[in-house]
Amino acid sequence: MALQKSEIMLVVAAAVITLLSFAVPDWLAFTTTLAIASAMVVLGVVMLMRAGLVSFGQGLYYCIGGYAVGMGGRFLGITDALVLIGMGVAVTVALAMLLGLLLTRYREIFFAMLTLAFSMILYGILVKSQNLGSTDGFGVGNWTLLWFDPEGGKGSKTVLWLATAVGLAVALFLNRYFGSAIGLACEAIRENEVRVEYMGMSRRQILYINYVIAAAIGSIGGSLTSLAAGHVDPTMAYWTISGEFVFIALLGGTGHVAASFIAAMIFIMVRTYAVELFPNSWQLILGTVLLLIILFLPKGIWSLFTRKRRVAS
Amino acid sequence: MTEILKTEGLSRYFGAVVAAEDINVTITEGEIVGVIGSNGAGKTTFINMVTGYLPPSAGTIAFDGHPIKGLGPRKLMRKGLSRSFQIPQLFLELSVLDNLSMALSASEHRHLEMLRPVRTPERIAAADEILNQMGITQYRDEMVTAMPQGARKLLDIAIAMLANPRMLLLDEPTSGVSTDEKHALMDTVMEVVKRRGLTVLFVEHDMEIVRKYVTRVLAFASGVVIKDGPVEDVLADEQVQELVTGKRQQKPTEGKNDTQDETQKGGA
Amino acid sequence: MLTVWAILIDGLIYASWLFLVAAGLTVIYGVMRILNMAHGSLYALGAYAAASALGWYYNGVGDQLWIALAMIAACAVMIGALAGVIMERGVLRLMYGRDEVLMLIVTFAMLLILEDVMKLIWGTTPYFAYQPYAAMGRFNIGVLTVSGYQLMVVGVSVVVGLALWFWLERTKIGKILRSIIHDREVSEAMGVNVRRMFTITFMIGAALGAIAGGVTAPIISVVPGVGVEVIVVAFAVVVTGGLGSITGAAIGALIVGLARAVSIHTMPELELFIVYAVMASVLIFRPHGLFGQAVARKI
Amino acid sequence: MGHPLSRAGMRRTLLSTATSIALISAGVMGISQAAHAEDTFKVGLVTFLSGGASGPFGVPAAQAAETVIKAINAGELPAPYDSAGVNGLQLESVVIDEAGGPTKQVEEYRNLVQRQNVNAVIGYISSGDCLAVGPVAEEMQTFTIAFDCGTPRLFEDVSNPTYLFRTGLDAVADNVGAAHYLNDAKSDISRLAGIQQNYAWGQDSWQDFTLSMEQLMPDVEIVDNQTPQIFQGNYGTEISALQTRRPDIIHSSMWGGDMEAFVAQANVRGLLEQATAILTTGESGLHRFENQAPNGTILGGRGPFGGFMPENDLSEWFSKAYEAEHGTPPSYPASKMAQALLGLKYAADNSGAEGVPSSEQLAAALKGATFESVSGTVKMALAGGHQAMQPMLYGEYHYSADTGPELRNVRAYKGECVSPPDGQNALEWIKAGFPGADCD
Repeated sequence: MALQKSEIMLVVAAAVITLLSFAVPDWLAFTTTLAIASAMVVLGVVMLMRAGLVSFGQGLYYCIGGYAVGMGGRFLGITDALVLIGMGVAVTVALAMLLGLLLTRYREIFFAMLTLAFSMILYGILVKSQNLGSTDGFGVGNWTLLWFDPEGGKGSKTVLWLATAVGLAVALFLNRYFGSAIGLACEAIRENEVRVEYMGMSRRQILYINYVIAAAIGSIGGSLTSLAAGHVDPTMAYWTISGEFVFIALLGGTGHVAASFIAAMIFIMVRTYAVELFPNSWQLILGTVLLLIILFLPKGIWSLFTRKRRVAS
Repeated sequence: MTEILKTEGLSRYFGAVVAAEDINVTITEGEIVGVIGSNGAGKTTFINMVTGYLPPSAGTIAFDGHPIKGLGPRKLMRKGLSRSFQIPQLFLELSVLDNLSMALSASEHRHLEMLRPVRTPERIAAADEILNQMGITQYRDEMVTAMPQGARKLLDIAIAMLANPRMLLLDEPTSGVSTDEKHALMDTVMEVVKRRGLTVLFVEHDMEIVRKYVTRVLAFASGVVIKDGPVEDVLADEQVQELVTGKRQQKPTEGKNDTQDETQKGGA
Repeated sequence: MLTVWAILIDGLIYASWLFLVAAGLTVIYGVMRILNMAHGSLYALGAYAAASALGWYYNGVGDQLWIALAMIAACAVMIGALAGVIMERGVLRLMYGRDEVLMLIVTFAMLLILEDVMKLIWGTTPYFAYQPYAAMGRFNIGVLTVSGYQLMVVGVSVVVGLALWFWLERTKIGKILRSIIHDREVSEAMGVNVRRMFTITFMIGAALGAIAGGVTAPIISVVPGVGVEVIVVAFAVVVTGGLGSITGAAIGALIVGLARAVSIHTMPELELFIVYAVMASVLIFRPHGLFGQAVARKI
Repeated sequence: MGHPLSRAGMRRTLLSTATSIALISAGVMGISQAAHAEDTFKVGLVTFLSGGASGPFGVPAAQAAETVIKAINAGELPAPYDSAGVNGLQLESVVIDEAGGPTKQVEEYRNLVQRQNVNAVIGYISSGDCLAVGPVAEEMQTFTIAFDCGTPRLFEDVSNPTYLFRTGLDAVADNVGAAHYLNDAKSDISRLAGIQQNYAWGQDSWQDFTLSMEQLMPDVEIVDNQTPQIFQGNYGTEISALQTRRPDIIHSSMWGGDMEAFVAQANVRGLLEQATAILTTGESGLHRFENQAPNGTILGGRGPFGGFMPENDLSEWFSKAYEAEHGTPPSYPASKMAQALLGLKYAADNSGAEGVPSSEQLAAALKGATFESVSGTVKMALAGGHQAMQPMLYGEYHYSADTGPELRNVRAYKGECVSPPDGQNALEWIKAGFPGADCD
């Protein structure tokens, strides 16, 4: 399979981030890492959105991914980042396979509310878990990457490289996925479920697979966040965090995988500067930006790129 | 000549309303059957029951000798029973090519593939072929929203055919199409049907078209099959005559009828 | 036995409050198909307005209970309706026809904006207008005491419920609204001014949210963020009951209220997720909530 | 002392919001021109400016910072802080909202240090934020003072700190102190209940408190503990549940608006006639409890802060200056912020540095130090010299029209009485019966 054009662009972008990581200040490396990590959760939200479903509970898997890293290090003594991420994915997939059985029956607001309910139930359980630090959460221990011990176990550069590599893999996969039969089938379900069944496809099967993959990717995002931030807490499962992911997904739009990464970076930067410049009214700014985007760019910022291309051609 | 579809005592009630009652129909492989009747006579209800969209209240359905009652649309498609819709059921925001590629991937049982692009060269070729046969090649890369109603009808039928069915049920293939285009459309469709050797059952209001294409007619009234037989016999029947002429008089109020009501939101 | 009585009384009191909060949400959804996340902010607006008015009144102007109660109602209705008009005319109107879920995000954005606007107006110091609550005293029911004010909230909730029922079932506007609920396109085709109806509905829904806040203001301390805490619970209630149904909101509120009271009296640890557990279990068996109706796709 | 809703109060709120915005924008403007100016010392202040913790804690702390920083720069503080600036440098501040959760705070912390180039960070009310930021402070080698958060796990997680300090007490001291106070002042109680916000602070507080009670008053029966959600506001059901259990003492670690709402509701419902409440953070409502809390309600202030401040030059100056600027006497979070800033000034003045002191110099100066503050003399005697050891005080709320709100029957417990000896796990120390505690 030859690389498509957008795949080459993704690889180039990843290479550029890796190269720039040697030049940029530490805070920017950290911010970029967080952006990549949340972009992955957002991609999960985007996957569901393409199928016409909005999840207000993707924080559930984000949180599981984060806690898997924290608990794997703390209670099982596992230090390898990839193994920790893998553990999170395993737990997530198991849970998503169970919840997916139920959730694929729901649409629209009911899907949104049920996903929200499940993530809030996890939140409640974690808040009640005093040995996991309750709402305070706990620190993530030092970790290693493939037997080598990056910068004394913390290193923000290493985690950026890791996030870039994992992010690239996920982006390449999803780029293919969105153009594949099942990726298109998801869009078809959003458009017309009756026809999907009358084509001989099972919408529940398609939605189920899509949901489980979206969950797994969300979990990876959570794992990377906790590796970078060095701390996990139940807020990760709180509904406002899930709302943030939906926010970013809308900001980017569902047009292209790259849109989620760009949108996550923009979101984090806008928030950072709004918090800094207007500490008393940053929510106002965020809300206004969101409204303007919905009003003028209903398909997200990615439509800026496609619009330009259309004009050019 | 083998029986392909057989219904016995097929009925459907919506509360106290009788939508279809005691329908006994046997269709043989290779037949082209027309279904006539005024709006609300139970034609669409019949098709919806046969293709698994509406569970029947009573009766049995057999396809190819096997009972199929209780199976959903998806399983029936897989068995070779396909249909089109009065209001085309299409993916409006996808391109025509994507609509067709999707249908092809499903008919190949490959709709769960994740890494291969859905538009393989083989599928593009197959899609081009059917577009060509249907005469709607010019819309290939457009979104469905850009197509006129007649072309959408053809695309809807094309998708139904891509499932490689043995039997095809067409629900009012010419409704919503201008009188001039009706014949051209049906010519195109029946050409493809013949080439593929399909058994066809179609609902039609235009008696000229019925006469032109079918060998046998089922006449519905008030949820019951009042006449079933060769086209000339049925159309000559007094009761049917009344129905046909009566229906002609009714035409201006068509939009308010309950069958219409039941179907008008399909494309939304 | 004492606990059972306490559970029933507490459950009823909490349910009335929940119904007050949820009623506006469900009215707006029923007519406009908008799940208004900013409903919590309207609640907070009502609470702030009532609290500042009461603060002004009790700070030397007077101390008549009935005037205070009238002020709560007036302030809440005014600020709610005003905010409702601004939100509907200023923002929502530009977005009609968009996806239901997108409208959810639009109202989420309004929530963010309103949170900060309220902070700029009222600051962050807690506002506390306990006087009416204190003035209405308490009743002893056996060993239990119930505050008079909370009994009044039960009454207000019943009155609001009946008024809504009357409005929707017995008035001309109500009939028009029901026709919109039934089929928007047909009503539009028949000459109903749907946009005007939307404005009216949103104003009333918003005023209901503000009334809930105003009535609650004397019980709680009004601080930034009160609205955000309320919204998810209100959502859970209306989804449990069936979106868009007033009866559903009432029954949903009762179920959630009682379930919560049972949990607090017997297993306080479960209180945090009891609401979600109730909602999830109802949805598992009734995918559209208790009084919600599935809309079958027509082909 | 008017009602907070009076028009003057409103104007003041608007005014202070405006000034803090002005202050902040001034700070921001400063970035470009003075990013590396050698005559300023830049401190990042992190405190809640939005959400439920902003009113009772975040904003009073930010206002206290405003007052104290102004005075430091003008050299208007009483001795020994009467020199202008810190180590002769003008103090410049960047204020950041603490809302948004630990991950975001880690991000903001990095931004402060690396992008804004602050020389030190003071902040953090939420324990979760402290726990997340603590290790990062060590990693980034930046002098950081946690001014309010109370988790005893802070210096367990950061077990060998160099740059991280806490100039207040942890929550263990609150609850050990509360148990001592009950033992001394309310020896006749027999039934104890609690109500805590449902999160780490509430859970830990209740655990520390009940364990201490088991040691000090083993005969008291624990009849109930309610755990309403944080910011719930309406506690009707919880109050009935408590009433049906008939306690005579109700312990609560609830804070801010939640605490005040609970007190007012419980008072109206008669619960506070039945039982006396002991509120570990009650001091923040001292000036707001009029007609809401019955006389005799026991309040704590998380140490010698707010209304528990001892009389000395610094506390007198601070109370006056704060009230003059912000219209109400300082509550404990304000005092704690003032104390953190004084700690910073002490460290800078004694760093022996030429120009801007480095984080290492500041840390070396503050480690194990003894400095004067609004709460009296602070000894950095815990966590290897990184955490303050201070006395814990409780007293009864009394209001009369003549005197206004005041604290009576105040009892102070020495730091050595309420905090475990350095290096010892708090829970084990309590369970073992407070070995080594000096409570005379």
